[in-house]
Amino acid sequence: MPRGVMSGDGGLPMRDRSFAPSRALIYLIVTLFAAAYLAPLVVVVLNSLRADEEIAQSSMIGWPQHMAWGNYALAWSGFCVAETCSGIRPYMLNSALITIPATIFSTLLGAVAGYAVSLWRFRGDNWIYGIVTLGLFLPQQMRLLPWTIVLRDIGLINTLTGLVLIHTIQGLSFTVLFCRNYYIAIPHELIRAARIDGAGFFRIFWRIILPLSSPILIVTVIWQFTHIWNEFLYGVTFTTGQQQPVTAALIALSAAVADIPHYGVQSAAVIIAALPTLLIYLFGGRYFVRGLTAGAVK
Amino acid sequence: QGAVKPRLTAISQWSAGSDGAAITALGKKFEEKGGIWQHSPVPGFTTEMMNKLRAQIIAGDPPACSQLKGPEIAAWSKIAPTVDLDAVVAAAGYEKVVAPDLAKLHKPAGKWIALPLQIYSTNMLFLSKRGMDKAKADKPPVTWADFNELAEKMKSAGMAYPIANGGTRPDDGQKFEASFAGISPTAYRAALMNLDKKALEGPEIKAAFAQTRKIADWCDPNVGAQPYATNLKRFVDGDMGMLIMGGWAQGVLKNAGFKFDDYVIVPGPSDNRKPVFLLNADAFIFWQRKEADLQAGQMLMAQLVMDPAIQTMYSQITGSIPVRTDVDLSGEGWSDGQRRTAAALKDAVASNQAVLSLAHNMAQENGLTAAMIDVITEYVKNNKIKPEEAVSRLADAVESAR
Amino acid sequence: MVRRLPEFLMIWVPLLLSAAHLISFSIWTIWISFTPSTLIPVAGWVGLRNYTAVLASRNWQIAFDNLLLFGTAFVLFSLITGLLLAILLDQRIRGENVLRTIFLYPLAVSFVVTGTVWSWLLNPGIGIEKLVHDLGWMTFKFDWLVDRDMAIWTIVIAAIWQSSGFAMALFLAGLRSVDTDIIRAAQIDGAGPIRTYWRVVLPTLWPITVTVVVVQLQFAISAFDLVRALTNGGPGIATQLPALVVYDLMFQRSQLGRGAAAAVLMLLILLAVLLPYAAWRYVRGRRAAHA
Amino acid sequence: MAALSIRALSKRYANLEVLKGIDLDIESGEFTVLVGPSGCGKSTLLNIVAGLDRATDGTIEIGGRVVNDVPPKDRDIAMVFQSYALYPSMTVRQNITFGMECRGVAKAEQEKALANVAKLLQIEPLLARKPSQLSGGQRQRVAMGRALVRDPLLFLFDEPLSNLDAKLRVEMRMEIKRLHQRIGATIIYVTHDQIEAMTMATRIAVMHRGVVQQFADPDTVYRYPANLFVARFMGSPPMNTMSARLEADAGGPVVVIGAGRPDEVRLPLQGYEAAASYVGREVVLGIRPECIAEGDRVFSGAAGPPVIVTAPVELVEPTGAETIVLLRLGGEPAQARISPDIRPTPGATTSFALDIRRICLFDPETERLIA
Amino acid sequence: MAALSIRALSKRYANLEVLKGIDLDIESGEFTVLVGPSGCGKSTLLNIVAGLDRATDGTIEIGGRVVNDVPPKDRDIAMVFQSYALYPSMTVRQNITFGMECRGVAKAEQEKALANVAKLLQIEPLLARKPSQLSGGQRQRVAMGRALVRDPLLFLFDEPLSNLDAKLRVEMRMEIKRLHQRIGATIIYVTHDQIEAMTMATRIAVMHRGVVQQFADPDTVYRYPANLFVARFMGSPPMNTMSARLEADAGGPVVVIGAGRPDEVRLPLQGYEAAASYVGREVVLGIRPECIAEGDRVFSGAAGPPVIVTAPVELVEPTGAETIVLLRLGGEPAQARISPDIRPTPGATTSFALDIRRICLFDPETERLIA
Ligand SMILES: Nc1ncnc2c1ncn2[C@@H]1O[C@H](COP(=O)(O)OP(=O)(O)OP(=O)(O)O)[C@@H](O)[C@H]1O
Ligand SMILES: Nc1ncnc2c1ncn2[C@@H]1O[C@H](COP(=O)(O)OP(=O)(O)OP(=O)(O)O)[C@@H](O)[C@H]1O
Ligand SMILES: [Mg+2]
Ligand SMILES: [Mg+2]
Repeated sequence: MPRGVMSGDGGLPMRDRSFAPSRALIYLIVTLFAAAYLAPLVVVVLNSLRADEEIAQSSMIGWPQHMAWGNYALAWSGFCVAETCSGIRPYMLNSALITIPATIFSTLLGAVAGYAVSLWRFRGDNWIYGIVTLGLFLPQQMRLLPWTIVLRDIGLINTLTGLVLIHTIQGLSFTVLFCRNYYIAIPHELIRAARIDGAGFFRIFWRIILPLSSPILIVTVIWQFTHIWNEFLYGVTFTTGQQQPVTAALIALSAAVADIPHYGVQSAAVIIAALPTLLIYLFGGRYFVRGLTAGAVK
Repeated sequence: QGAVKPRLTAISQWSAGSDGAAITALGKKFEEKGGIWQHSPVPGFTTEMMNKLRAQIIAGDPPACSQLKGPEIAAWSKIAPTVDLDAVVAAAGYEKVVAPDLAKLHKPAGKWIALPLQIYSTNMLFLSKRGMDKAKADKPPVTWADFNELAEKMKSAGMAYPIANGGTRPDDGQKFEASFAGISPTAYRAALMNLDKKALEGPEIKAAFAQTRKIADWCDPNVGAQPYATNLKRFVDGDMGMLIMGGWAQGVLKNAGFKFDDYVIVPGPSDNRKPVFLLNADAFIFWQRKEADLQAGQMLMAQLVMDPAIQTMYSQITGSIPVRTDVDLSGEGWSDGQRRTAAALKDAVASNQAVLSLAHNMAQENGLTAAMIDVITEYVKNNKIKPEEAVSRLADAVESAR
Repeated sequence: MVRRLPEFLMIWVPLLLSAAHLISFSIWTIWISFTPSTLIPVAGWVGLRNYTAVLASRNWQIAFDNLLLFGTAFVLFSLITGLLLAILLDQRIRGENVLRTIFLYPLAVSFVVTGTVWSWLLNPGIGIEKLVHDLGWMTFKFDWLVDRDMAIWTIVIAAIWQSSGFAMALFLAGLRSVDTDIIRAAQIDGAGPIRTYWRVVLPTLWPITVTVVVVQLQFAISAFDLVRALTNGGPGIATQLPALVVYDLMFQRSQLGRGAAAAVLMLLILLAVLLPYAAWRYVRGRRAAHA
Repeated sequence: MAALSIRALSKRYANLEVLKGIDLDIESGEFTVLVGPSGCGKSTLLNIVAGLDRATDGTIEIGGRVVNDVPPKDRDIAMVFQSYALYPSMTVRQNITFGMECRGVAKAEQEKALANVAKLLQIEPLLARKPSQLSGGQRQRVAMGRALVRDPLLFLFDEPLSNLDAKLRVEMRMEIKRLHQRIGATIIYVTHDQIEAMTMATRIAVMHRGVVQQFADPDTVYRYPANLFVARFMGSPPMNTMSARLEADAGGPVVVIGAGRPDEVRLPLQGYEAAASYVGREVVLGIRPECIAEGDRVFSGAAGPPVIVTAPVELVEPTGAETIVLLRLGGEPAQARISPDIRPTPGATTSFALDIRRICLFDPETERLIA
Repeated sequence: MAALSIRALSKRYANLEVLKGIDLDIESGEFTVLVGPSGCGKSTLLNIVAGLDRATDGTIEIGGRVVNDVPPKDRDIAMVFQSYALYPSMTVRQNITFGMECRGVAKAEQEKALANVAKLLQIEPLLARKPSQLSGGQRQRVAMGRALVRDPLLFLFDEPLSNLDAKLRVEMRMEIKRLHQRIGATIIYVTHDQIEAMTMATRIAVMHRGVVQQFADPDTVYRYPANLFVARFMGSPPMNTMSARLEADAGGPVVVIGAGRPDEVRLPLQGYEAAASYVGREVVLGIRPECIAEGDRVFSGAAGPPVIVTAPVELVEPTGAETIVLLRLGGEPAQARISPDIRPTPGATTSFALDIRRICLFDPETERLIA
């Protein structure tokens, strides 16, 4: 079974006292890096609390003089995209409606397929698996038009269902890869024991494999969720008006070239739109790293 | 009206700012007339809008009408059937009041399939009142020499960057097309609209590149790829003095809370002292639909778009001028700038100095335009490229993109 | 072994759909690259004309050079950054969980947002340079974003910021799975921390390094959203990248055929990276099987 | 009735022949132990019997029915794995009842079977725990329980004790043996451990390179190893083997070690009629370490006094319970197990008693047992 | 001179006391084996001696120098790990010379040392290989080589053979022993394997729960285990222990098992003066399985005839080399090791010979050895 590598102690068993000065240096470097990594987030958060004039008068980087909480209200339900002045709220809902089902489907199907490929060898499995994982590398731009034609032919153009379908199928590349790499480490004897017990393909998956899969499912869920949530190209092309995902609304806000920039509202909208994925990383990040370890390095 | 309630599906790129406001107002009018207004603004860039249009056309589900302009109307009309608007245009007597060059673009095969909505000139010169005061200047420049002199004056008056333009691709294109058309509208027409090989390598185009370099040097290099709107506050405050831009900047200025008397708008510099008009017109193309309600909606939309009252309302929001040349701009709600633009158009048409904007995709199809803008923007951003080199690169780009 | 119908459907339908869409989409693109398609796909045959046009265009040449520079620099630096962070975090330091989250969170943010925010920060007029000027150091200059020679480096910076956490996570996992006895043996042998890492620990991280390099390379090759939001290929066309060129040709310039040709060229570049990797994995797998 | 009967079974992986024509007949109630070095194909054989792998050739009959094409669950077998293969996410109770659940056994019946087995194995207090909360021995017991609830025709054990520590292994070994005696099940048991093989089996199958070398009861395997491989594989320390010469002497055949050397050792043989044809030829002599003891040892049940030889001592290893001595017989190295109190000095020469009744002779060419 | 001397050493992890005041003095040239159940702190002790861990309390002297604050590389030690801990990316040659490289030994000298060690361990042909290309035994040898090039004051071995299979383990065991005899190094050796402990050690330290239970030569540990823990831990099968009563009889003290039962067993003791004060009290009697044999066995070196008892047989386990019998002495279970030919019937009653010279008595309260 893949072991949780990130959990306990580790590292060089350094002797604590003799390294005192170099430990100070380590903390210094780490702190500097952390500051650099946090900087963009901090800037956006600060700007989301500053009025536009304030930003224009100084720079993008600065402490808010008056907390402009209004930016959030405006971003959430105020600013206008075309005739609708509903902020990004409805678009958040759309994103959720696309992201949640697509994440669930691609994860579940990927888990079943990864399980089949890794634990139930069948003829040609390596080829199929190889091709599917190559999908990770196929550029998005190449797929836009073919998808258009496919969606037209199956009558799903301009529907959220179509987007869910696209993300499910494309997501399989990732989920199959990671699930397979994870399941490969599960002892085959478990499957054998279950077969002797009389369990079939699905019962083994459902009762034995799935309960063991939480580390990798967390990884795929996090990965799929953030990627689908952040996706923009398909979202804009294949949905219309009030059905568009939140990334489209963000672009509308930031790419409005014919307008004076509203950095404050824009920042607030960025924060709100990124909140779901940020929270997922905040709470799931530790499992993410653990599962990534189990699923990636093979 | 028939039994069906007119309905209109439309896609456009206008989602925010004064453009958004104007299209929204148009929608209100449409609904007042009993229609159902289904507008999908596509956020992002023109490309995204065209992707969407393409996707819908490929899917066999085009919108009843969509934003499209210039030669693209002709190109796109070949890939899907469009609506013949001749009857409704004739009924409105519209043809007489539209500039002929413009009309031609909207009836590529001889029939009206698209309707222009508003007109801009991309080479209007915005002068900051405070900037002018600072430079102790009171006369707007007429020729490029005047312009250059004024810019120098402003610079010595303490403005580090007298010109407030931005750094986007169309912005760079505008710097160049304004220079070129101002130097010689004839050469401009020959080179950029007709792609005449000799004109493409002529002395005028080289002079235009030289002038473009001057303008670029007066712009804030730090603007990067940001739009001119980033600079508007500095422009109004008099930290920057001039802006070469289309009339739409008025809408943006208004939206940002600035007043009409903060700045002056005059036609862009023209070395023969007669106004040069770089025509940029937004338009709607109408796609064939079988549904009765959509067809009714298309007719209603066409009537609205041609209606002087609607055009007035629309232009007053965005800062453009109406397509109809018979609209009276003397009334309330029109700015001096708009009046001057309208007058410039009239003069330019009269002296055959109204040309189509390259930067805003009016002169050539997108592919060719983009190839030319590549050369121009690289030239603007790289002062090591000499004008003669730029000329030959532009000619090469035209050659390979054709 | 898989005999029953529901199993068959659950396994094969998704796998085959996924494989089929990849294969058919690729073939479709290759086909289009030989047609005179412009606005929409049309049949026809123009031979290699689209390819020669793309290869001759300045845009593609710049994009290709940029890809070499960006790809190398980005992969190298994100590798180094990730490794350095992993090594530092491996020193049993306090607050490791918090730090790990900090280094990872950029992964959660969309490239569009990343590009936009970094374009603010790096813009000399409103970002870091302005801040430093306002603080009184007027001669400070940090205008890479608008400097056509340096602009590509701003993309490198933003890309590293966004994805070095991924490298860090993998490296950290690798470091944590190194047998502590080996490190102890090195201590007894008298190796200091630097020698221990350099000679003993790091060489065991090869497989992870290769994985990281491949993942980052594919990111570099297909980098798109980030560049579009950060520089959009500018200043001028100084930061063009193949993915941008493909998108531009296909959708902006209405030259589908050429866009498809560029896409196929991109695929070839990807294959040039992936095939050696696949071969390496194969050889390694064989060797492991024999050991 | 034969519980299991295997005919001409072979298994090939790509170009590797793992099993080469195995024939085995196992009677109902037998405890068959499969031993052999690592990689000889024990697990492969077990997996084929279980139906987890397909044979390349040959037939397998369980309880008189050819099962080559029968899926594992319908073969009426139960299997215990080396790693136990307990389902990590299920409680002990669920682990044990999972098979019944799959077969659709009624709830009440499941409970009854579970209660029986839990009582038998004394794991009642553990039923609600997860495998991760169990010690090694407890896990082993649960794995047994999972097999036992099934009450199958055939139990298959693949090194079930090898993950336990020495003490626990001894205990569990006894327990399994008692269990076998109590429920009279038919068992095939794979192990690396010879003590396990010797003490548990009713019959031992020694495998090597995909071939069954010998299939007989433990005493026969130990006393009359079919060939040199079996002789050297069974027993620890293993049987001493050395080249020797068979000569004819007045009283009968004599085997001579280091013939012609000053310290040659001559051992008279009794009852080795089968070796008659080898007189005057080279043979391989095998003698178990416990048949070489201190000079004053009286071998239990011996008719006459033992043969006494003096030999140089090379190394002495007292293990507490006995002393292992490395000596030289006619120049050939051999190990002896002598009384724990006796510690010959390395380098010196001491006298040893040899139990010549249990000497084995092998053909040096075919390596087969002569007598 | 004491090569290693440990005083009042203790180690605490958070609230877990792993080592509790260890005192050990190891002479130069000794082969000390550390045994004890898993988790008793053996590795911890070794790591502290090596300087890889810090003691919570106490002092460590190596070669007469207090080394508590000396880093591992300056302690003049070498260590062999259970996992061998070979550097995977270096060749065998580099693995062995890495330490010298770190210490800045001249190239020529490195080569000489390497050549010596490689010859000693017969790994010359392997020098260019990577560890992954070596078999288990070869890896073990390389790990030894890495320690040997150092020629340190003290070798530390942490279960160096436990990853090898049984046969190889026996061979390597002998090799290490010979090596020790040849180079006369001071060695501390951790193992789980009692045979290893008994055969290799000059002294054994038995640890339990962070305390050294007994530190003595192997014979003493086996013959006179300091307490019940040691008695039951050493030996396989372990010493039989059972409660008994010490009584005074005409000829001296008598220990009675199952006093008052019809089948009570009375064993007269000779030379157990220390037990005098326990007469009339309960004791724990310990008797090794090899001291219970078949009825006609003559124990080597015994003065008189052995004590013969008849006892019921419960289970018989023939291992080939001997037969292990589970019997009942005065109702208490005990194991006997009898001749391999003899197979008492389970359930029947047979006579056994007892070697009463080696009986141990323990205090039931303190569990310490009385005599
Ligand atoms: N799926 C497979 N493909 C190729 N070779 C295999 C496969 N499974 C096993 N083998 C080979 O078959 C041989 C026999 O393996 P098997 O597991 O039966 O040995 P074993 O006797 O059980 O060994 P051990 O005692 O180590 O468990 C080995 O050489 C092994 O490498
Ligand atoms: N870093 C640590 N933190 C907390 N407890 C520890 C640590 N290292 C070891 N221990 C505990 O100290 C005790 C002794 O461990 P040690 O490794 O010394 O045992 P051992 O005798 O070597 O066992 P084994 O025979 O299994 O190797 C164990 O209970 C272990 O759980
Ligand atoms: Mg096996
Ligand atoms: Mg240990």
